[in-house]
Amino acid sequence: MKIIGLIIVVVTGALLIYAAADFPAWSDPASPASTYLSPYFIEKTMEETSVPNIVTAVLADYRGFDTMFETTVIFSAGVVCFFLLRISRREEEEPETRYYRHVLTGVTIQLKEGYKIPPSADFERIDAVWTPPDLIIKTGCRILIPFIQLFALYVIAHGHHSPGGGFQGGVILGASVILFAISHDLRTAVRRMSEKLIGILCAVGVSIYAGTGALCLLLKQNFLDYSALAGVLHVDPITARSHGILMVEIGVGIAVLATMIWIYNNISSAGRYRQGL
Amino acid sequence: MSEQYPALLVIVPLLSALVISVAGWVNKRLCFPIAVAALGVAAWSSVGLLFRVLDEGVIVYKLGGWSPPMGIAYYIDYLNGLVLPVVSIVALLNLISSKKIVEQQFPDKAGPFYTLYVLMVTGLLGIVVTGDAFNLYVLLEIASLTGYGLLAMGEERAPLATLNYLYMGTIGACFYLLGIGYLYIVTGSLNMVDIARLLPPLYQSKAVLAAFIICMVGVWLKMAFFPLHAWLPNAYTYANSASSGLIAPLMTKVMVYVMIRLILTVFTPKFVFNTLAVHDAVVWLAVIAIVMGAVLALKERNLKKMLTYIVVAEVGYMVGGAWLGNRAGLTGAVLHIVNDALMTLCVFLVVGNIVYKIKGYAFGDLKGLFAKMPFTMGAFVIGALSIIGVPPTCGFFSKWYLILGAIQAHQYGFMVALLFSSLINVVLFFRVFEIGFYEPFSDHEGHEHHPAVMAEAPLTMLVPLYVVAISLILVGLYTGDIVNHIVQFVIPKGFM
Amino acid sequence: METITSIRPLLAVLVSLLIIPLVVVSSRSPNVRESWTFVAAVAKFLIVLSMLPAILRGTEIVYTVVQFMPGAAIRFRVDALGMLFALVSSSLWIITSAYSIGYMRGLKEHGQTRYFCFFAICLSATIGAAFSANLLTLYLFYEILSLATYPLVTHHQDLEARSSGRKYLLYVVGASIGLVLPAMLICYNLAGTLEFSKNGILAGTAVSPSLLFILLFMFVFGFAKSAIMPMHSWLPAAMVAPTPVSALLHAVAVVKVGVFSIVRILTGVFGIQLLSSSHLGMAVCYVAAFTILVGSFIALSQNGLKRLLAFSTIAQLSYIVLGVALLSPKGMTGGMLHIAMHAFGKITLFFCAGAIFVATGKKNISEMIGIGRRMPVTMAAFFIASLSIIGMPPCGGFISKWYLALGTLQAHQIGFLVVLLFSSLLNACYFIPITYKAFFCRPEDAMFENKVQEAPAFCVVPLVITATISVILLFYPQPFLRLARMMVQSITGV
Amino acid sequence: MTDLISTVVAKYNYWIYITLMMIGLYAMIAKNNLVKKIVGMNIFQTAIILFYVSIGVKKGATIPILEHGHGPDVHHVVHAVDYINPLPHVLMLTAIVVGVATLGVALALAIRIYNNYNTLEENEILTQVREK
Amino acid sequence: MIWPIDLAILTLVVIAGIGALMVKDLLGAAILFGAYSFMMCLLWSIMGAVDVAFTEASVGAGVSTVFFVAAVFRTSRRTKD
Repeated sequence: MKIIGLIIVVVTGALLIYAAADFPAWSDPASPASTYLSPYFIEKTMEETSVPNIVTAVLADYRGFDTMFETTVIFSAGVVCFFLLRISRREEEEPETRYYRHVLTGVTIQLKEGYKIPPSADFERIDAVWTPPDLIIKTGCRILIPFIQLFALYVIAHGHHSPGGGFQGGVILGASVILFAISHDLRTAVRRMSEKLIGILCAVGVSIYAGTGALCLLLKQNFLDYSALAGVLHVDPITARSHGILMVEIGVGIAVLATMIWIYNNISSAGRYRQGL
Repeated sequence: MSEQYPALLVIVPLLSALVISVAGWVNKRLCFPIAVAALGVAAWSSVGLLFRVLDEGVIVYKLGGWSPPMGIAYYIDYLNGLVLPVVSIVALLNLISSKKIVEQQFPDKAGPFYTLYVLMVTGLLGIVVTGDAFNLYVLLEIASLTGYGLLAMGEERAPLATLNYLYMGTIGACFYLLGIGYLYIVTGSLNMVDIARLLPPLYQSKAVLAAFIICMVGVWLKMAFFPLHAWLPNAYTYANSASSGLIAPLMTKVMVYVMIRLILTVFTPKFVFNTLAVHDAVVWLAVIAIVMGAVLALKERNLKKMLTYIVVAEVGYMVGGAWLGNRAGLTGAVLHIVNDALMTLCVFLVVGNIVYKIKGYAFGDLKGLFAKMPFTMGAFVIGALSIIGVPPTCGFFSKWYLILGAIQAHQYGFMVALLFSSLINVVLFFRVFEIGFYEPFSDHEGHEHHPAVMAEAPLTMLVPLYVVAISLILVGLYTGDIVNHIVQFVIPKGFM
Repeated sequence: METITSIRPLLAVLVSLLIIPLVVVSSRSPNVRESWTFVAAVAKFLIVLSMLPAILRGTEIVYTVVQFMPGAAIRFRVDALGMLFALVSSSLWIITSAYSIGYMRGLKEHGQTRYFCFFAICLSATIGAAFSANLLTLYLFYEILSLATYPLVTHHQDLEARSSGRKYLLYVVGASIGLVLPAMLICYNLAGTLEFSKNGILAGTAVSPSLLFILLFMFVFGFAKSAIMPMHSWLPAAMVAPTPVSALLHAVAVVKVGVFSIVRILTGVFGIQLLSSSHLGMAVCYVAAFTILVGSFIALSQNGLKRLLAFSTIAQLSYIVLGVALLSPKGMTGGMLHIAMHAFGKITLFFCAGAIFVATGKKNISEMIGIGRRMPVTMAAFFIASLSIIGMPPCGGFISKWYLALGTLQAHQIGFLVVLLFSSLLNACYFIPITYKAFFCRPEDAMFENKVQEAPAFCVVPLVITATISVILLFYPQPFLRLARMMVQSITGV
Repeated sequence: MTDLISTVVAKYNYWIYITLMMIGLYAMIAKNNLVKKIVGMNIFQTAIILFYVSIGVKKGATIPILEHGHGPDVHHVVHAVDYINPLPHVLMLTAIVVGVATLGVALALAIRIYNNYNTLEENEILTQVREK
Repeated sequence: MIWPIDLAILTLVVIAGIGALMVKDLLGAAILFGAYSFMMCLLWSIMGAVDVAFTEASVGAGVSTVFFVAAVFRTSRRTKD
């Protein structure tokens, strides 16, 4: 296999190097890529969408259709991970001995099969390998997480004017929840943000994007033509585009946030939703 | 409404997939009807689009209202006008058939299954309908990712087979992306029609040459063209039959479509057949693909795996036909996309029915199947005859055009390969028929009745199967109309 | 020539397909099921018959079902030759249906519904082939016939049936896909059409003689149903089928479709001008003559009655090919006429073999000594039919052989006349002893008691009818002779 | 010689991207461990992203965010040469997302495989498969 | 643009990439991969692709690494190559 790999790599590499000889010089302002389409975007973006961050404008408007599917890609990755890994409650064998922890005292109780604990908020279910979260980490993360989330919201909201946008913000939001799950444990995180909620949020996020597009369609414009929203939002078509971009960015943010958590939950627990990282 | 068909075609399945995924959390029983409705709408719009194309010619739909090449646009011409209904109808039929399979195999995961299913169809439809080279990549990834998910749900070996598919598929998609990058670097455009407009002065450029080769290798990887086919048989064999029934007929065919699209629209036949002039070599590759596919299929003692090797051989048919570089060959290739999708669907639905009832698909499991499942096997016979290429089933006519193209291009090797593969197919399928028909042998000589206990698949699986089986014959009979009204406009004027 | 457009050819093809659902539905009550078969058989015969007057008037009936591409369509054209063949096969279907009932019930065969269904498909395909207007349609029905015959050949579903079925498929389907299909496409590429024409579609094209030679033999060997050596060995193997199948299909429909296809190729695709100018006709003649002699010799050494009949069929089929390939008007008339004459004779022989099997369970000639005392009617019919095959009066076979002999003279090919006569002698050598031993053996050698015990009436009546027809055809060879002459006249102008 | 060096330097990015891509490709083909293959796959993908980003680079230009004031009336005249080509960036955002999605699916598959065979080495898995 | 830094980081990227593939411990590989992604992110921000760099920082160096670590945690660190 190694030899085959080497041959393939050498052949492919040779082809690519051979082709690179015909490329325009690196960072040449006169290359076709820099002179054909991009000037249009650079020069017209502000007029047509009133979004200074050209990348955001192109991403969410000119090529908004790509981005919708990009969100769908991440959504489908989430669904695939769930589909493949999640062990349904019916299949999941309940371990013979279960562990509960009395939250107030920290006493751990072991229950044999058949015994039950009266429903009470004082006890929380834990796993056999459970170790108490480190206090420093736990507290540190608790302090950090709100700031991370605030920053994430800023990134989403300010995507029009600075680097960032729904995707980056969503990832950061998701990362903050993942951080919570790492610093505590997966059970706690899932209790805060249930699987069902995550699953629905994923779909809702993408739906916001696609729904905005479909709304334009209902308003007798082409799909994703945000200028159709002008009538609904009572603004001029150019500002409507800007608002439309914000709407879809929020959708992307929600979808990405939920999907990242979803994938993490499934991968880190191999689909059992206990014993996280 | 009809002017929004191009958008509806992709949006309705997409939104429905989202709704299905929510419904999966609320009420699982809703998932299936929503999926059927969504694909029904998609099928309706695709047929509507085809008729519009027949009336008006090429339809351009600007997404976001931005005119290409700034924005993304859908171009629907005769080629994808023809492929779209095939994709959506094949997906719809298999979906109906998969209901029982899902109930039997993973009842708890019906929600995500249908979500992925509909998303995959969205991706495939999007690939076919788009006119933007990069958009195609994104949709390709949707179709692939969902496909990995669907295929990995199966037997014990399914995840490993799928992971290998994932590696190969990713390399393929990345190669395609890289090729598009090369085109972008020399033309600055991503729109297919626009690239074709900008390319002619650059025909001698090494970068364009490399772009073409890389794109082709990428697409060949995804379609399992012979030396690059290794991922396909295992991935399709070990998957659950609901998924393989969707992916086996469509994925390779859609990639063949992409290849033809690249040849016809992006790089233009002038570049491919006149400037580059490597088509003889590719046709010989196709010959090897066909022969090897047939031979490898002969080796298998397992119905589903045998069929997957036939898929590999059929890919050789289409690649070879497209690269013959003449009208008849290309007609055959385009026609074969349609026919092979239907044929493969037919035989994979049969496998689905068999697995549903018998729980196995090795040759040993098929004994006495004609007595046990006469209706399923009846449809199997039709599908098999079509793959063999017996008139009046549709498989004959695409083979007809392919052989005619081979003769006109003086590619007698390709002709012999096609005939050889037909003959091998006769052997392959009649071997299966024999097992189903004769075995188990009666104990004492003479006219012993086989204990025939009918155990036929449920109606929701039989009806789609028969729709396909009958359509194999109908498509065959209407080949003339399809060619005269659609396929002949696919081929650019001046193409010999 | 005047043509009429009419849907009747299509109806003739479809009528037996349409009853299949009815047969399947009524599989529980055999009497209803068989009556459907009869209805279809009679209806088919009547539809074919209804076209006869028009054909005899010299018109042709045309119907296009679908046009695939220019020059290639599913299209029917009823001409004299097609009519002749259709008339033979549709009339014999009625008789065979009756015989099948007697045979299948007599032996309590399994899967009778399946049997009747595929029988009906076979007949559709046969009529379709007879009426096809172009090579594509012919090929289509040829393939359908091959595949629909497979379940009939392998009806017993045992190991022997399986190996015979394999052989059958290998030869028939393999040759048609491997040889006919490419040959047809090359023709299409050369001529741009596949419609049979009076002068042959390849006539006007500039084709090199070597390619022409290759094409011709791709067709001749590709239509392996005609059992021209070396593509013959499926035919004896296929005799494992139930006897009615052997009778109708392997003496009449299947093999005749093969021969009919070759006749069409010779007359409609190549055309006699081209064949005679390039001397390719002679090449076919030599192959056919070889098959005639070798087939007859092998038949001599056979013990199994059905195998003997199979080799006899192989030889007789080549008479037809030989006659047409001689390219002389009389020879062609004889060849075409032999389609009909041989059909009635051979089917009788097969019916007799089947009747013997039903009544006594014997398959081999060596076990049939003295059987005439037990089954006098059957063996009398057998005698008459064998005379027809040998080509002696008072049977129809005489006429066709007479024309064939005249044809060799007309073509100045005395060598083939010798072949014909010698082969007839061989025919006599293997047929006459059977009858002789059946009736005139010494009482102590007889293997059967001297008590008349015939097969069921459903078996015996059909064979009496066909034997009678064989005799009648000598005195009244119409409409077959007329049809054959019309066909020859339209091709050669003589 | 200087020509060669200048060619090498002028397209240094392209050479590096090819190197990385080949490293990734080699890992995907030749490595035995499934997770290593996935790492290789990611390197492969990022190499392509690097390539695209390199296309976008423009000498003497700044990041593609327009300088602007607030309010509709503040419109500078924008010159295309001043800003880096944004289009490859947009495309690559999508590609990164696709990359992470593929990564997630691949890892999920690897976990499934591990659950079945208790190893991630491909040859060990294949031995187990063959033994069955 | 400061091209020596560019060249230096490009070289580092290659080293990190090779390292991730060579190291005999999957957890180490995951971490090195994170480093690789981060180098990449730096490189892109130098090239002016701020949005891409931002995304790579959050996705490649952030979440992807977490996924890797999680997956390695659920499977095994052992590797032979």
